[in-house]
Amino acid sequence: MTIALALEQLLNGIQLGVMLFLMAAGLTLIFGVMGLINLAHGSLYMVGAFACAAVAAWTGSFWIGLVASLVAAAAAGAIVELAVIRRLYDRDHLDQVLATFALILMFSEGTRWLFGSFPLYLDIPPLLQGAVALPGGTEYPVYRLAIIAAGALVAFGLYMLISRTRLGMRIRAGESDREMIGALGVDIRTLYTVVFALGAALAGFAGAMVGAIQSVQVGMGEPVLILAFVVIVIGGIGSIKGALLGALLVGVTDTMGRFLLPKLMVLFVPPAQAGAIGGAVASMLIYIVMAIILAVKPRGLFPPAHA
Amino acid sequence: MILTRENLINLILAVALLAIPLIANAAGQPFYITLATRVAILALAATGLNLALGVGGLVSFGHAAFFGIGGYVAGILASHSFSGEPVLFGLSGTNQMWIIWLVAMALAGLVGLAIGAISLRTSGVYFIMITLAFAQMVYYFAVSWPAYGGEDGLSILVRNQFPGVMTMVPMNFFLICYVILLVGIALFAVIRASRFGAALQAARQNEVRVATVGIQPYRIRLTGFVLSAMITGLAGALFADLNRFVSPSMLSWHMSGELIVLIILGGTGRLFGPLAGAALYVAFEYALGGITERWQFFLGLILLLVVLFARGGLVGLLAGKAKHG
Amino acid sequence: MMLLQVENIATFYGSSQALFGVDFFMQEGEAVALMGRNGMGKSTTIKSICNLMPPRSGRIVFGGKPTDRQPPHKVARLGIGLVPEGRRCFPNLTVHENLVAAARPGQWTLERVNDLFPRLKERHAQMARSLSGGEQQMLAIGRALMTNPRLLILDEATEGLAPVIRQDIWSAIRRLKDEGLSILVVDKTLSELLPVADRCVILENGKSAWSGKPADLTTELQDRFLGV
Amino acid sequence: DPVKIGMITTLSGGGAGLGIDTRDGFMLAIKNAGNKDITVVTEDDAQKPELAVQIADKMIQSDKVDILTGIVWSNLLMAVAPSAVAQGKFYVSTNAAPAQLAGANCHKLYFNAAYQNDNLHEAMGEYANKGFKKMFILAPNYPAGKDSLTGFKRYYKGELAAEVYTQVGQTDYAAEIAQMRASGADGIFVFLPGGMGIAFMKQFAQSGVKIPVMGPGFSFSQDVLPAIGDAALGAKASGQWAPDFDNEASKKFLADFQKEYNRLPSIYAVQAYDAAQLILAAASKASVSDADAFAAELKKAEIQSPRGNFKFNTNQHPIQDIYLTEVIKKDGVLTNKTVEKIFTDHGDAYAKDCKL
Amino acid sequence: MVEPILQISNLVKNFGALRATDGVTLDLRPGEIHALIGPNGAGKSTLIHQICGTLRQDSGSIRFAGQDVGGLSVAERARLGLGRTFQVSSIAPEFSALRNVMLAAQAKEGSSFRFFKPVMRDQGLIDKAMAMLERVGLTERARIPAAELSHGERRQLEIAMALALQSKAFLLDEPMAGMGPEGSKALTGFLDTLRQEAPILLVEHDMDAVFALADRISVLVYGRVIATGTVDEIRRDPTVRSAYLGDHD
Ligand SMILES: Nc1ncnc2c1ncn2[C@@H]1O[C@H](COP(=O)(O)OP(=O)(O)OP(=O)(O)O)[C@@H](O)[C@H]1O
Ligand SMILES: Nc1ncnc2c1ncn2[C@@H]1O[C@H](COP(=O)(O)OP(=O)(O)OP(=O)(O)O)[C@@H](O)[C@H]1O
Ligand SMILES: [Mg+2]
Ligand SMILES: [Mg+2]
Repeated sequence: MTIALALEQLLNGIQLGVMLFLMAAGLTLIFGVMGLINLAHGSLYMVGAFACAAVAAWTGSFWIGLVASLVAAAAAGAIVELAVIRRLYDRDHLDQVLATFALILMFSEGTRWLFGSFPLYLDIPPLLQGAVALPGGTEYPVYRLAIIAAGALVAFGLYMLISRTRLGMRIRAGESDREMIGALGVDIRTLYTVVFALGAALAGFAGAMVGAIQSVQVGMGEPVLILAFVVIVIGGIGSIKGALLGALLVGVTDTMGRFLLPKLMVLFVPPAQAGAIGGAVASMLIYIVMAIILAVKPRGLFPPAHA
Repeated sequence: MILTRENLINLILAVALLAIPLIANAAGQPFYITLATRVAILALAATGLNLALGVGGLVSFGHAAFFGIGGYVAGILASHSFSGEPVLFGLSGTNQMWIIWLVAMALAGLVGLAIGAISLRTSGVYFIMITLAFAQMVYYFAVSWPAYGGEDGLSILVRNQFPGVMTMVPMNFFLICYVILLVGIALFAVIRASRFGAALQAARQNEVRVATVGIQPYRIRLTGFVLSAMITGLAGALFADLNRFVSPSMLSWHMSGELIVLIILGGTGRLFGPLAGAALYVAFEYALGGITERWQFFLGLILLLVVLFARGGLVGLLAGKAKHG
Repeated sequence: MMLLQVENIATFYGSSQALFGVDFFMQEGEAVALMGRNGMGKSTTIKSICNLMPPRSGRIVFGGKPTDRQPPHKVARLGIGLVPEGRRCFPNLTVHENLVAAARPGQWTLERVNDLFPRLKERHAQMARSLSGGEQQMLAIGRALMTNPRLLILDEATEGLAPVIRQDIWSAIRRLKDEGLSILVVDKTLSELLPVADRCVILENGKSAWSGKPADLTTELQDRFLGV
Repeated sequence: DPVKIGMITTLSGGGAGLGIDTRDGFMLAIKNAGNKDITVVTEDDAQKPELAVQIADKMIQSDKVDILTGIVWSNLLMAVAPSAVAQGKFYVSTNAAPAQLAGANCHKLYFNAAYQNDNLHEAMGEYANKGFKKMFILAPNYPAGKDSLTGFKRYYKGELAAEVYTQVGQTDYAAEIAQMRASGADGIFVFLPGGMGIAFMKQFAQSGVKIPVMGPGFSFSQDVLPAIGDAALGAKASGQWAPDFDNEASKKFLADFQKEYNRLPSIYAVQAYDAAQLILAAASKASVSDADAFAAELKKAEIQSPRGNFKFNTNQHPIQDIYLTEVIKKDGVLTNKTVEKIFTDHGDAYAKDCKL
Repeated sequence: MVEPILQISNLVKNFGALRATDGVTLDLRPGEIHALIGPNGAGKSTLIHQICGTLRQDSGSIRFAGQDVGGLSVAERARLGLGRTFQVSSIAPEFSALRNVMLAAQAKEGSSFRFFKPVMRDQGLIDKAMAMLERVGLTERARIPAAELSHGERRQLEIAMALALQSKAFLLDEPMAGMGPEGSKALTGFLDTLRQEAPILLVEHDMDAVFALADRISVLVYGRVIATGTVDEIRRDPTVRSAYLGDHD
């Protein structure tokens, strides 16, 4: 194992982390700010990916597809908020779990209805194709670097929005006491529709960006959803900073675990089994890390000041 | 017991669950017995969860772990009994249901103790997610552990045995499950009405208050969580025997989600909520699956309508608001 | 000019009725004390005015406009600033953010509120949840003022405040009144409340039972309706 | 005599494409036969073992089917098939073929019309012997994945650069691709079914790593090829069938399928088509109520398979030829081209343990 | 001098840069009502939180009933006999008033780990709780869910719960807050008799009540006790007048 490989893996971990962050950002916004457990966030991610793939196939341009993914996911989010979520803010988490669970079923089946059962094709735009040489001699895909950049931008923008703008303050105020913010003359209902649509758009954006290097298929949002939940819980719910750092921690842990554990296992078990056992432990690793973190810090690493 | 509207509904549910397979048996439609057995077992699993979730307010998104552990206990003990190899430290497998049940409850309880001890340090959404994380650990362990079939699962070649009963006869097995379900529900009722139940409910409503009267909320909750895990584990063992098969999908987060869905569908914290929910869910799944390939869409739609417009679930809809004395 | 008319309203919590016909009015610029024993419906009346707890029958007219069927935020924008029972500051926001979040344009600005309550300025970066009770009360009043209301409603205006601070609050209320702000106020300390009020409205068992000038509120009446 | 067939397959969720091809291929054969005695009931298992069990119970107990078929996934098959055959029903597999049912636990009523899970991997192992000295092999960490690499190693004689197991359902392969780059391997064998394979191929194409990739046929089958896109070009795979097969049965099947469903069939469709043909052939000779006679007829396997040579081994799994295919682009459409034959009349390693 | 039941010495609690209690030393003797007054934000509630254990002190010691309780949990201190009410009412909202008090009575009796006997058939427990509700005048409202009680009634309920614990000392954080004149009068009379059962540390801004009840008064300003004395001493103290009382009386 060379230093260059280790560094490349570290970069891979960071990149995976940023990818998770793109997904987690919208989730933590909705989840932390509006106090809503949205299991259907993965579906919005899927909507984004499908919209991007379909429009890109139709127009031949990934970029138009990307815009379409934002629009489609935001629209889907707004509709869902108006029709369903709006009635759930005053309910406990349970009803939210059930309703958004139901939405997953509807979104998955609805998407299949529209797009058929086979995965769609979505490719990286020519601008971001290929690999560049990194210092140290290895090559690294341009697109993955682009994802890192996009994640950083989203993180910064969201952080500013929530902590610095009056909109952000009102959103947070509504989180702790919806009735009161309404009694002060703020139209919290519309505000929440906007926030939900924004969170959905972020999910759609993530779906489109990540969809280009994964499989655009029904159900694609579910594995990411669980990981995104892990991320925001480790980071501290509602904290953008926490989501970013949590995502990086999960990304690096997962990548390094997959890479190193099988090698480590060789020391303990016969090499024939080392790969499988190492792989098994690696697949549980982030959950183990999460359990340890929450056992020590029950509100995550960076609990927002209010939680 | 006074015949309130809720009690009446409960009675009807209990009788209906018994009547359907009896009629099906007479009409030579054994499949409905299987379906009713499935309802009974899922209702038992959800009753377990209802203790933690409905009474204690502990929204566990990881109860599939206990369900699956129960299932694997049944599968593993049965397979060892079949092959004759010892399980651990020279202990042999068994195909006796009641031993399997005890082991399943004990193991689910132990794992529940470990998971609960850590998870209950957190609360709210963090609790939901940490229980999910533990269940995922168990899930991935089962998927990649080769000894008992991994992802492919483990078949139980012959249904396990119960003294004096031919368990392969669907009606007999149903009756076993039905009796256990009723015992489980009765236990739930007794616990909820007891001092412990009062403390558990109070801890849900106001943790600080409970502590300031001198009750440790953590211990109360942990006990509730372990009891809950044991009941769900028992249901898992029965489920494995019903399907004569266990696989990691019993441990998946979908399963945890479904258990929660059953409870809300029936009415959170209600005595017969899990049964009502399980009956409704299985009926939907079965009926819709026969009508259209898009059944999952319509299942989602129905669930959605229930949350939005039938607050308090089926029992709540029929019986009105819950009373807390 | 008539500012607020509450006409025979009945309000329910679910199926249990809390108001059985509350009836009173306020003129622009008036300070009205809403009084009554515990549980007689003062807070419920206030929630009904703000449409947080819409009345099932009867009518409320504010500034010439009926408030029924309006969402609370629209009612608030008609010019009602609420200081609720229990204060209900946004615990996860700083003092500064609490004020800014509520702000609507008008003569009340951050500076003026800070002048009114210098304590808030000292604590501007502190999370509201960790403020002491009195500090929270000031924040709740300041927050309501930031919406630049025509009518300020204070439910339990000085509950839990130290005597010195209470005097501050009362003098602040008096100043606001002198500036022409209309005020509807609930408070337990009659000796401090009555001097501020132009008129009193007394509720009993969810009904308006008496109204009139503070001077006319005899000890006999006080004993009968307020148990003093 | 009437024959009632219960088809349990995946028609909803992420894996629905495979189930739909299975159903369509099967029904094509049924329709072509025009046999009024055969009825088929189809239900969706949503890729959940518990649901598959429930449906199987219903089909056996209520619909009173004689034969079950259609399951795509090994884990669902393991949930359904052993108990179905124990209840005296036939099971004819259209795809899933776990080793557990091919060896000592084989059963008189269990037939597999597709292959044995290891076959295609074995073929790639054999192929890799020619020209690849150091292979990097990769599969998900679950039984089928382990069987896959075991099958590959059973025939591959060269050196292994690494043997890596990934998480089931993994979507990001950067870490594995980095290891491939650093491993010094001259060939890569991956077994990543469904979305995992799509994600891997796309990411591999972007990585700048230039090592030839190969895998079992279904990694580059018609259901996933369009989604992978040009990233799949040149990939080598093993298969029992490809759309360019030059036999009459294959040409007819291809034409019929495209006419009926307006798309290219995948290998799943072929396997299901053959399963239906087998059942039809047996049903024309024997009554399904006479299990022994019907099993004997099935085992004779007199069908015109698009695959060409097809017969059953002692363990009632196929003996067939296995070919090397390559992904090419023809008329703007990605498809597989047959390159050469790897195995002739290939059975499987487990048949010797089967006591039938 | 009698041995104090509660002895606090040099208690310090910092919130970041803010020192909320700054070396507080205080005691509570059998049979007395010790009132703790001070401006808003002086640290009174913080002090109560430390005594009952919801906040951990940074330094200093808390002795209760002859034992150092500084390291015990909230529940353990409650079981030793520290009863408290909250500044903002804290009850189990779905339970009726009766069941709230029964919870306290059950905790007092010890085991909450009884799984079988239904509480609502436990006449002994019900009687005990009803007796407490009667003492605070909530008999009529016993079966009403606590969420539906008015503000003042909830305060009464809190006191009933503290009573049911048969505490050896009471920590009451503004029990008069939100009570009307009538309620205050009744509560004042009630606390007057309660001191015989157990001494009371009373945080209160209602000066009429404080002056009527207190045996001793301590004044907390900026986390420090600036004066301790009898009602008359405190009333006359000029620093107390300017820091807290204003021109009250
Ligand atoms: N959330 C609620 N649900 C049901 N009933 C309620 C609720 N809040 C108040 N009530 C009932 O409504 C009636 C009026 O209560 P309200 O709070 O308006 O009284 P109040 O005059 O403000 O009393 P206080 O002086 O104690 O604050 C009371 O009988 C009370 O029990
Ligand atoms: N968690 C906390 N973090 C930061 N500061 C805090 C925290 N809790 C309390 N404070 C501050 O400590 C000081 C003392 O607060 P405390 O609540 O003890 O006052 P109090 O004497 O009870 O006042 P009141 O009579 O108004 O209730 C206040 O200035 C408050 O802002
Ligand atoms: Mg009130
Ligand atoms: Mg205080």
